[in-house]
Amino acid sequence: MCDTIINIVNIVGKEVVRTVIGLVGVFIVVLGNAIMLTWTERKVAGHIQRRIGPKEVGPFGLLQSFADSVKLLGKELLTPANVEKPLYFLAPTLIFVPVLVTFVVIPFDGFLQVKDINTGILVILAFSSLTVLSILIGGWGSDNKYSLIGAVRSVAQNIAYEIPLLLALLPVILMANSFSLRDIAEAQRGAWFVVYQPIAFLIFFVASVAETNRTPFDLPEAESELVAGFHTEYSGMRFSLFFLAEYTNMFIVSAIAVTFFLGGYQGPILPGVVWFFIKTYLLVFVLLWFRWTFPRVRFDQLLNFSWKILIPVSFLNLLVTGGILKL
Amino acid sequence: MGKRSFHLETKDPIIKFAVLDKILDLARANSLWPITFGLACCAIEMMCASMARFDIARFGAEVFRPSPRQADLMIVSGTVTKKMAPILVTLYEQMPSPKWVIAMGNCAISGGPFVFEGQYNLVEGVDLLVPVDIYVPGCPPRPEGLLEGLMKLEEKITGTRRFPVPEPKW
Amino acid sequence: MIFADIIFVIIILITLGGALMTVLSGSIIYALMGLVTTMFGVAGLYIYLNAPFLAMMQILIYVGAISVLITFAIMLIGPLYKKPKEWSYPLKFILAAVVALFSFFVFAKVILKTQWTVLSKPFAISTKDIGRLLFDRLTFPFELISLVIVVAIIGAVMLSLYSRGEK
Amino acid sequence: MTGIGLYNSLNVYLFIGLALLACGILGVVYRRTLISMLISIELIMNGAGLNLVAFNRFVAPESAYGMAFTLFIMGIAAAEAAIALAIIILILRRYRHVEGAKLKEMKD
Amino acid sequence: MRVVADIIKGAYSLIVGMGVTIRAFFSPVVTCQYPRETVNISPRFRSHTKLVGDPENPDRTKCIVCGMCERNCPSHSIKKVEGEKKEGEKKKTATSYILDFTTCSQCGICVESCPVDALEFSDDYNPVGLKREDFHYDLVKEYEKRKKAV
Amino acid sequence: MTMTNRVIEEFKAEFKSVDITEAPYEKQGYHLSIEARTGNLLNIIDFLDKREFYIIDLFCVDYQDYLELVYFFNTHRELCRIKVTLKLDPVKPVAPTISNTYTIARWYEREVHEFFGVYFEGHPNLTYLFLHEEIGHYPLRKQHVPVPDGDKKLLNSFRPHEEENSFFINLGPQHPSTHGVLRVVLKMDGEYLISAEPVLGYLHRMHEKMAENKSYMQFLPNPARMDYPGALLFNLAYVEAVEKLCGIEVPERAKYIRTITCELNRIASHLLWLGAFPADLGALTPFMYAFDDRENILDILEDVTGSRLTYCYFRFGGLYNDINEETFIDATKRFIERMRERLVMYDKLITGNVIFINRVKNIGILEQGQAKKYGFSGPVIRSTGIPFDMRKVDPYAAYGSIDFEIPTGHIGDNMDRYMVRMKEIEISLNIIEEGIKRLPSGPFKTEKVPKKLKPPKGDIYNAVESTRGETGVYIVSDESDTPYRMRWRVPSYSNLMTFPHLSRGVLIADAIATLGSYDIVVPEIDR
Repeated sequence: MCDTIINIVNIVGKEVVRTVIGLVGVFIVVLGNAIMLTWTERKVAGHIQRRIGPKEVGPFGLLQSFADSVKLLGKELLTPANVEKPLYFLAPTLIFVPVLVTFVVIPFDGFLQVKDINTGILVILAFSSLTVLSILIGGWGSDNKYSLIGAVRSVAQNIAYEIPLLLALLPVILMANSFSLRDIAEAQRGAWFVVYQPIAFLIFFVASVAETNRTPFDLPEAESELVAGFHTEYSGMRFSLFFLAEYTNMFIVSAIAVTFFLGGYQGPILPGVVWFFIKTYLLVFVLLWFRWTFPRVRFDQLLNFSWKILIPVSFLNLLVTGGILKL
Repeated sequence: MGKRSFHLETKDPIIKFAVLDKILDLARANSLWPITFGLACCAIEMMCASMARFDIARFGAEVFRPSPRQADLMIVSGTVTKKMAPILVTLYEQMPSPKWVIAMGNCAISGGPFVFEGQYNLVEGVDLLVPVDIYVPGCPPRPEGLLEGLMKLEEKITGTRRFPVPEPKW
Repeated sequence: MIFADIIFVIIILITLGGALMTVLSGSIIYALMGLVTTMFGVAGLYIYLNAPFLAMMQILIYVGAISVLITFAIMLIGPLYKKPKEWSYPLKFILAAVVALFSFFVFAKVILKTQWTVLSKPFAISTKDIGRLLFDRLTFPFELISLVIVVAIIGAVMLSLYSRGEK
Repeated sequence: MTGIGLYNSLNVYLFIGLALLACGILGVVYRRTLISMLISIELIMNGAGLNLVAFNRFVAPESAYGMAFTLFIMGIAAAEAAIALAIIILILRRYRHVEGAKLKEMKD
Repeated sequence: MRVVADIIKGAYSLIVGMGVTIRAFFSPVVTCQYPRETVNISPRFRSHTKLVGDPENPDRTKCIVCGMCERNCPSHSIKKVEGEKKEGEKKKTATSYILDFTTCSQCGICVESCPVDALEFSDDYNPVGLKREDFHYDLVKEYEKRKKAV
Repeated sequence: MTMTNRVIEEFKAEFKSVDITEAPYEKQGYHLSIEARTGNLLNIIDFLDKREFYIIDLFCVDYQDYLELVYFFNTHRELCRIKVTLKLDPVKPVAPTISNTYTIARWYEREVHEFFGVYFEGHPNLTYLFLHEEIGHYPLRKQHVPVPDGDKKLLNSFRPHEEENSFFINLGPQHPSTHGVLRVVLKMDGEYLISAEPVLGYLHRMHEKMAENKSYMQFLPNPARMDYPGALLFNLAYVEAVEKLCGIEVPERAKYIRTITCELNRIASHLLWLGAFPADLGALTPFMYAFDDRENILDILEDVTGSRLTYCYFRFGGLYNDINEETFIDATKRFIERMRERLVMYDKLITGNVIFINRVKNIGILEQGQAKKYGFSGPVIRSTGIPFDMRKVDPYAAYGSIDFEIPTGHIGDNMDRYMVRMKEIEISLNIIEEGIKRLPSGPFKTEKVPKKLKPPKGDIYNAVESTRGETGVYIVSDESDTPYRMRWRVPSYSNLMTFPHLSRGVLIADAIATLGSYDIVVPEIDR
């Protein structure tokens, strides 16, 4: 008996144990971040609109998100009659896979990383496409026209904005000469890449706002047009998974932007992980700030903006970077 | 006055987890997400309650969900006509339980000033359609009335009132 | 390494199960889901073949681009074809199954007959090597492929423009 | 305790690729709508790519030709999907259906 | 060149908008935290009506049971205005005055039409209840309750 | 030569057999009345159409012996209201449709059809607009007339058949962007709208029926419930109509206070719209800012009227109570100052925003030529460049003695509608400032108003410029203390009905922006 356990540990190996512990940590970070962010969002929205925001539930309303999540957990699991059940059930689960996977490769600090994969950024980009797929099948499976339109919008938007997103990351990959996120963060010991690549940073940031479906690019869930967009028919737990994924995605794109352009965990005096979170949350705050300031763009304007401005500019940027580096 | 077709019943569950139930009740009472469902004049006062001056967000109830599937609370703010009644009932049924209803304004409570002999298009009180938990009278009620209704609902869910009672005025 | 074996078998099952789902399911959207499952399975196999870069590209291109594109097309086709009749008459199925099984057995025979010269050298090809190869020896095919893609994009755009104009 | 090392045998990969090919053929022949035919073709492509990488890994471990060509296959597959879908939508607009067997006109 | 100028102009307008919101973010809130503090409500605020006490005889209200308000009410909210003539008094004394607040529209016609100014608007700005019968007020009884409280 | 005389001359020349009579404008609110017959109605309509008359309203009055269709016309250039009447047989009422000339009549005629049972020959789609299935009689007829079977063509039970390339979406009745309980059936092709068809009546509160059951006094709270954001203006329309009908004089002070409070109310209403419009476009913060400013107005008005929203303040011959001079004037002045600063802020936050401009500019263009076909009014017509404002055209209350300009747009798109309303807020501030300066002292109410109003026999049409446009009330009196028939001409109705025209072939996002730019209030449309 004892033998087998030791055997198993041996077989499993240190690496796996480390990964499992890391995954648990990631899970905690994801949940904590989402709870924190929902509270921040409501509080920031409140103060931008000159009101208080959540206040009465817990000190400063800090327990508000807990109350919400407990309530959502305790809600009746309601499945509408006409939905395509397998798709309808699969979508909220599927949207959570990329979220978890992505956290594995993000370097929170020089040593604080679940696993450094040498194709790190590819992992993130590859799995982030699952988000689109899950929105698609969620919208499709809901058997609701608003959901369907939301889903179709989401796909068109994601296809359009994935390209400038990638093209904006490529110059940095060229400069750092690596796909690994830690290498990229390490390469910015001297100066942040945002200094060399301000245009790429702007393009990436705009594209990532679109990728996370935030205002001014929140067309898939445009409230005034499509009720609640692709998750119109979702309730309780399943809805909260979408909710959670949205807020985690916000964190992820900010974390990537920080790692790629703002020096990652680099920073004086304070430990790296603190710097990392400070920078990330500052970017998240800008995302929130955007949301509570701007109106929503129209669908064709959104696509035009990507195809006519972002993609050519990012191509140009890539060309110039490549030329300067190699000549 | 028509006859009520709904009676509020409270069934005790067979197994009870006292602490868990209490936590759940507390969470539910403090995170009442209303559905964006404005009918008439009172809808403006409902909006006022969620705006900067009165800020319903302090109680965590500012998350107005446009989809009934994600809402817990239906604030019936305005006159319910016979043409609207089936839609209101559908929306109520689409909300996942536990769910609550606040009848805001006199129209929602009893038809209000629009009741007269020979009327042909009015539902005289939304409690003839769906079970109502809290009644907030007024034409329209002040936003404070709605906030007070929200607190009364919290009291109804958890059994205790957390907030001070403002001085009554007559 | 029994664990590696178990996971490997699971991946094989995922791959084949996805493939079967693709061809046998009754509606397109499930077929597509099957395809996505298969792609993930194949990506897993690539990892077992020491090609993580390929695995990621597999997911990025097949899942992120192609399957999304196909889903998009299905949605454009719209509610009309939400549940098209996929099962045609059984004779055709039998015919198709015979063709498929026949090709399977022929190739199986070929595989089993051939003596592959398996070299048991450690496989250590990194992303860099692929890149070198692509831009060194295979430059021409690479450019050709890019040309094909550009032509395809232009063609697709032209086709859709044509169909819009017709309306 | 060591495993049987199933993943170290070339034939396993070849058979998986073969199974994908068979499934693909089955789909192409018997599926009715053009889109599902396209999906089946993607299956075949996947099988081919798997074969190439497996040969690369076991037969020629020092080069990267197999992998490079798999990348080419992916590129081709993407181009093919784009074109095919455009055609399918065109067909839909014109004939109001996407069933391959009914497309008689094209043969003329 | 025009495109570039447009982009720059557009970006500038967005930044100006963000400036507005961030200034609001750091400026004080305007919220009145209702159960803990209350808004100053105008003395003219119209809630439901109340009966005014007779300054000569605090035991009775000014109401003389003439029925004007009952007749003039647009939505027939005032029901059962009854009274009796006590000995030694010239006017009738109200014994019951039932107001169905749930149909009231707070128009003030009853207050206006009262010949002896016995009606006034109360300041009860936040009534809530668990059933609709909670708002069938008997204004005479309410008057007595108020008198006791004072 | 005035417009009226010219029309009389031309009319007499063209129609020898039809009488055209001049009406005392001060007493009846219209200049000319024409009694048409089924045979020559269309010719008369043509005559009016050629002279650029727009249709104000179309409705029916049931005189028991006969049904009378009433058409009201006016021009945008000069005030010349013409009442055209058409008597119909009450048993089988049939009239020719005028919807080929005046598009808006399509909906007015449907309304008359379902409330009175009048059939319109040649009407393209004579289905129910307001009522629901259970109602088995014509509600506004004086006697109980059951609806014949097979005549209840309801949109309620309308199951649109799906075509291959299009599908239907029900926008509303519960939808975040329909501002209440409006339902619009959208036929869509992808994201593009093919057509839109409004379905009304989800908030039909029977005001017109109610008026026939209540005395003039008792109807006072109702107008405020029709248009709750601009309650005082509707209140004013009603009160002035009854005052004109009974010949009650209003003291100067009351007139000024009416003007000031109405303008405050107008700003409050525009602020509500100013919040809701960007919210339709996805920006939620301006909503909060606008409501913050609106609260300030509500505080002032609450101190005057006693309510926050549904004011019932004006009385026949004056007001409910006088203003509290010190606090009111002080607070108003402070508000004006604050509002002027805030307008600069709104310019920065909304007007200049590039996303906002791209969303509203050149979207939903209404041409001037459509103004007479649809009879839309208020900021919607001013945005097309026609300076038509009831306050200027036909001054009431104290507007005659206060000078103000009328803002107009250029092309009539959403941006113009937005700019016109923003400008109107500014002008309202000026009017309030001017009104406070001139506020005379004196009584706030005439003493001579009888307790029970029994106006003389006759009819009256009185219009005011409410926040959304021309709001008219038409009262027929039969010497009793209740109106015989009361008809409300509401601006949102005709404004909304341009939506089917504007939404053809546009993106759903644009359609929603257009819907938001109208500033519709559903209870007002449904009545």
